[in-house]
Amino acid sequence: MAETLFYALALAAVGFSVGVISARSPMISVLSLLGAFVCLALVYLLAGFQFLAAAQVLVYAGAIMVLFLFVVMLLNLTDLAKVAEHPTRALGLPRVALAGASAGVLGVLALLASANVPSGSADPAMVAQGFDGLEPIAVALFSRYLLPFEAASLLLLATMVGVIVLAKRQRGAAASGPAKEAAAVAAASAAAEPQLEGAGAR
Amino acid sequence: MPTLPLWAVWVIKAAVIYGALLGVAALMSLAERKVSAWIQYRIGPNRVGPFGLLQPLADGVKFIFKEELIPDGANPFLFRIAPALAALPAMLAIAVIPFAGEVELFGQRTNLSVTDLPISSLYVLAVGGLGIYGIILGGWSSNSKYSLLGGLRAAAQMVSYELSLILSILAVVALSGSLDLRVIADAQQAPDVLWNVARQPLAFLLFVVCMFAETNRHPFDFAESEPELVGGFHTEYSSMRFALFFLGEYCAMTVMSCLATVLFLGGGAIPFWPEAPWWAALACFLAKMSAFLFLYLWVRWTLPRFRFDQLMNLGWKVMLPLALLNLFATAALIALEVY
Amino acid sequence: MNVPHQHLLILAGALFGLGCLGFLLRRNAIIVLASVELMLNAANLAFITGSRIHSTAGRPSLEGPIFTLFVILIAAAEAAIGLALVIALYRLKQTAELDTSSELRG
Amino acid sequence: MVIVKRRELSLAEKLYLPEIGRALSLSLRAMFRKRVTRQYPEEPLPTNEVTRGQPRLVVKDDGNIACVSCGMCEVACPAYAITIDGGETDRAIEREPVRFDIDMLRCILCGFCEEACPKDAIFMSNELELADFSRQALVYDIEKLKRPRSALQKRIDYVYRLNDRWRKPSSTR
Amino acid sequence: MTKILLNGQTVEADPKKPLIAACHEHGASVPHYCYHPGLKAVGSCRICQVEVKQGEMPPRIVVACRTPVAEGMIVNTEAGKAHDARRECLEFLLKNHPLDCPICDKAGECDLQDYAFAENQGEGRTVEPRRKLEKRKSLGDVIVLDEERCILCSRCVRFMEEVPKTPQLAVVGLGSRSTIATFMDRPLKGNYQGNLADVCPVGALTLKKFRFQARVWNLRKSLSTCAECSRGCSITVEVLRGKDVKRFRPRYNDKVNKWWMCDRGRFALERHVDVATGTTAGARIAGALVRGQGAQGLEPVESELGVAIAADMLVAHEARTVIASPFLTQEEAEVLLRVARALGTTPVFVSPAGDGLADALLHTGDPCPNRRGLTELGFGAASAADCAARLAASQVALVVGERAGELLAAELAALGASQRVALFDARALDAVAVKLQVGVPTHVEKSGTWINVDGHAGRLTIARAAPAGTRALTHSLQQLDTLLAAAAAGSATTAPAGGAR
Repeated sequence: MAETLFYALALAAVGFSVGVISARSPMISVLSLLGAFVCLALVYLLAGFQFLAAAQVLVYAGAIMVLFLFVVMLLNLTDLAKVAEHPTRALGLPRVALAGASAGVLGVLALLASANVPSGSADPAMVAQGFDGLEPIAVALFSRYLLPFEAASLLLLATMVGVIVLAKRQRGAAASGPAKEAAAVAAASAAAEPQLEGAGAR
Repeated sequence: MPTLPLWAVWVIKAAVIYGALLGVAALMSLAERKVSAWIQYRIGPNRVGPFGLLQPLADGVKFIFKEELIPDGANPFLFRIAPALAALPAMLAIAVIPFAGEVELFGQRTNLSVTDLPISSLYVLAVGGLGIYGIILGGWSSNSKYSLLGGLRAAAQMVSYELSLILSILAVVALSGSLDLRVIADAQQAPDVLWNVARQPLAFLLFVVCMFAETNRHPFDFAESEPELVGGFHTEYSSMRFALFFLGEYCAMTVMSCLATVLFLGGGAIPFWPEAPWWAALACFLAKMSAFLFLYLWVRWTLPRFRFDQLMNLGWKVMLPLALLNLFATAALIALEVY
Repeated sequence: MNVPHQHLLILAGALFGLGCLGFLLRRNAIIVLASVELMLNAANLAFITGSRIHSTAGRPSLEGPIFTLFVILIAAAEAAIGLALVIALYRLKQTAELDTSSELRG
Repeated sequence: MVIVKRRELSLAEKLYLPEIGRALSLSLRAMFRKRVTRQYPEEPLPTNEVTRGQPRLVVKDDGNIACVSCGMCEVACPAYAITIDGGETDRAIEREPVRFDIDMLRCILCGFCEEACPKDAIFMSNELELADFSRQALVYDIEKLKRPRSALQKRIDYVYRLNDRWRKPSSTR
Repeated sequence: MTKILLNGQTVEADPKKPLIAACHEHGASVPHYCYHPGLKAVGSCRICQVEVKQGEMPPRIVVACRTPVAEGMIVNTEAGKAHDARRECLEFLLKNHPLDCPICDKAGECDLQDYAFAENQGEGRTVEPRRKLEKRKSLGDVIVLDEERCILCSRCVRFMEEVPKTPQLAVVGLGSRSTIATFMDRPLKGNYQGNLADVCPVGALTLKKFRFQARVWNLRKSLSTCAECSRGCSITVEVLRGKDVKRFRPRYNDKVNKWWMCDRGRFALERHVDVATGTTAGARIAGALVRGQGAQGLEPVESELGVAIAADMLVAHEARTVIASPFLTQEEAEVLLRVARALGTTPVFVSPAGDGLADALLHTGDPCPNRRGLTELGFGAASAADCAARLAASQVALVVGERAGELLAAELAALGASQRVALFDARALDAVAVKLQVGVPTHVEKSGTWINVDGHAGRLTIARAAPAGTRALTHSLQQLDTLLAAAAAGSATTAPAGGAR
């Protein structure tokens, strides 16, 4: 049952990912990405990572993708005539070749890596219990991983400052209200993430 | 009572809860009109059935028979699916609301909720947050500038207030030490423990404000905002799809009211009656929930709509700092073992 | 769920590869950002798989979930900065095409 | 130019919350006030002699309408709602309308016809309801316009009173 | 001419006319009831009193209609005493005059009403009851008398004596019982009774046919010319609500009819009552009607197409004839003349027999209002028999003008199905030979000119709109002319035109 569901979700995730990179309209692309994320969140859930699944939905679907949609709608990039992107013609050989080579290298790497992975599956008891108990994660986060945690906070602070600077720079010129809001929203939503994890872990 | 297998009990539970949810949503459409009428010295719908109780039915029949229009240039798939996306998350979110404790039903001991999750509060927030996609997509796919603006506003508003909402809940979560709603509710049942509304008044206030913002209700209903945006995201909708948006809105209101009851009013706890039987607790829970639903309507006909920049200012400059402050203060008090 | 680790990794690899392709082939800034997010998620899946591999009964391996959290955090930061840049780019060029921004001064 | 100085808000007002509480209590109290709704079809609107409803033709006690189709109302009507065709009778008053149509869709209930009528034949009734399924049905003919004098008596008395009040004293000549 | 001082202005007055005429001519309004410029003045109503100062005498109040103009007269029509005298007169006239203006048909064009209104004479001071007399006294087929309204101006009596010279009316009775009556209450006779209603200054004499038909202020008046005989009296056509022709009334024309017209012309209204369009015989034609193949009926088409079919018909056949109606205006006749010339024929107009009602005053008995104009243009007059012969001899005939079909109904019906007639008439006609009918406006629906028997021009103006789709006859004939010219040019250069119609 769960296995079948996993394969179905994996297939859906791949399908959505293909949608992400092949959609002509950014709107469809972003929506496909949302679909992929939801599929992945369900995969996490199946794999025994409840907290991560919730965090995935909460952060990605709840905040980041809304932000993406907001920007797409704000810029109204759906005007295909303006985009004028003809994948077959405009990509050019070098680009396709590079992409193919990269994918090939990745494929080889993946094969090499998976050769080292022990075969078999996770302990079903562990899956049922869950891998991401809140308390162990919280303890680890505030003891062993305190430095990365603080570094991440710093990163978010820098992000916030950076986004505000980006948004504020053209204020005197043609900065439109919604655009400014969007940037502010982006900055602040990024800033608020660690609080969620920090407190949720208690 | 005959003994039924566990799965049958679960099916019955789910059916009853979802039926009740839809019933409450339908009644809310009537209550909305009734309360608005009362506040305006009017009577409200009273023609269909006794006291107009069958009005939702009549409305539903009318909606079904209305012509369905899809605007020219709209994205038909997204346009069709958006109302369902708006209604579905709220219905999913109600699954983890603990209406009452363990009860004996058809020979099985079971919790009175569709299901229990150790991270149910996060689940409610995560799934409930998805409801915004219906509004955004409905707004975007209508190919109308009013709808688009409605969708944009909904997106910005949701991102802004989701943070304060989560942070205000986190304070409660920190108090109870669990993300499980049932644990949070049970923690307030003890006779010597105050409800969270007393222990966390600021968090309660913030939660209530965010609750209005999250469900796009007055005074934060910028996504609809009839005077400016005609009908906002649902300007172009008609027939049952239009009704579905409202079903989603009422379901979301119901879920939020349940959440508020669980988080701050101790679920089904009845003061000075700790040994209340489960049906009394359930009734108490429903009463508390109804109070919150009434608050929605009451506020709608009391406060005028904000301006959008005021909304953003309130969200970022007042709500968020207050929520952070409250969280830190709570953490500090817990650390000092005051709680 | 009783799925071999390899299959999870293959899914992660596939998603990463697709994200990589999108990153390299698309020119629309928003789609490029979306591809990056896809790659980050693929990495998350790999972390999770690692956690599954290295957990023993009763003692879960926590590195996976914790790094996943960090990656989500970085993704949020990346999205915020990226979208702010897209908006800045759009203001400047009235387009979200990355090929148009080939100058060093804005 | 007038510069209106805004009042400085007090701290309580700046906090909003007490004011919101006040507003909520206000609307809560409103819920328990007396209802002003009128259940319209069952509970018709109150009318009195001042009510200016649709114009109606007075039927005299002998069963004939008082109208002599002089056309003054037709001329006075600002909405061109009235159409009259005259005809001859054998009675002492030898002229009567063979057709007297008021297009109620055009009628604006202004009462000019009532003022113009030299024969006190048309008065504004207290009837206000106007609903039908076709436009033609709302063009009222003589039969639909006829009302016995008793039905219009209050209005007639009122109009007479009004006229007396505004009439110039004839002794000025 | 005599110089007088009228209201402070020196004006020239005709010494042969009474003073009131000079006053009216120079814009001083003097009310008058018994005085009529076309009748002898008797000075019975006394309402036209004005103040006159002659020589060294103090100013006197005189009746203007009985005072001859004299050199050096100083006339003041608005002097206080004159005004008071008129007011008193008015009050006495109104003493017994019923206040039934809402019922009275004269309301709106009543001299008494106008003056009473101008003088604000709204209420009477008498308390005695008004006299009761007969309200509805028939004076023949045309006129009905309301004795109560009569102010005994005796205009009607004098009219009957002086204009048709058939005195039938008299003032009978004494004092307040005086009324107008005929001898032994015999009905009035003659062709000029309708004028009595016009000359009556109040609503005492009214037309039976117009009684209560319309309020006069609702009638739109257009200048026109009477169509009933070759006298061509100047008239006004009065139309109610843009549709119903309610009245023909004489209009002053010094050269033709003075103030009068005969009853035959006055009551020739029947033709203008039914304006329903259709394809049945007698209905008005909107656009054009084409006779279908075989036994099928008449099929309506656009006016332009009808004229084009007529052109085809006329081009396709050799033996052509053109017959005009005597109601054609000069403008139409000129275009028709061009058409006839293009067709190589000489046009004639139908000249029906007279009605035998000719009299010395106005009616000529000749029912052709434009006989003189058509004759001068070169149209020959053809009797019905002549027309029948012409029609029989032709393969294709063009019959043009209002009432042409009616005047030639028998002749057209007698033609066989092989013959082709294009009829331009206002009303439809069902005859097998008439393959095509094009609608035209009637004389109340068009503008133009008729030349009357004495050579005076009578103007027609549009009193009401023709049925939708009907074009002016001049337009249709112009189009026909153009098409014929084009066909002639075509046949000159290429093959002969072969229209099947």
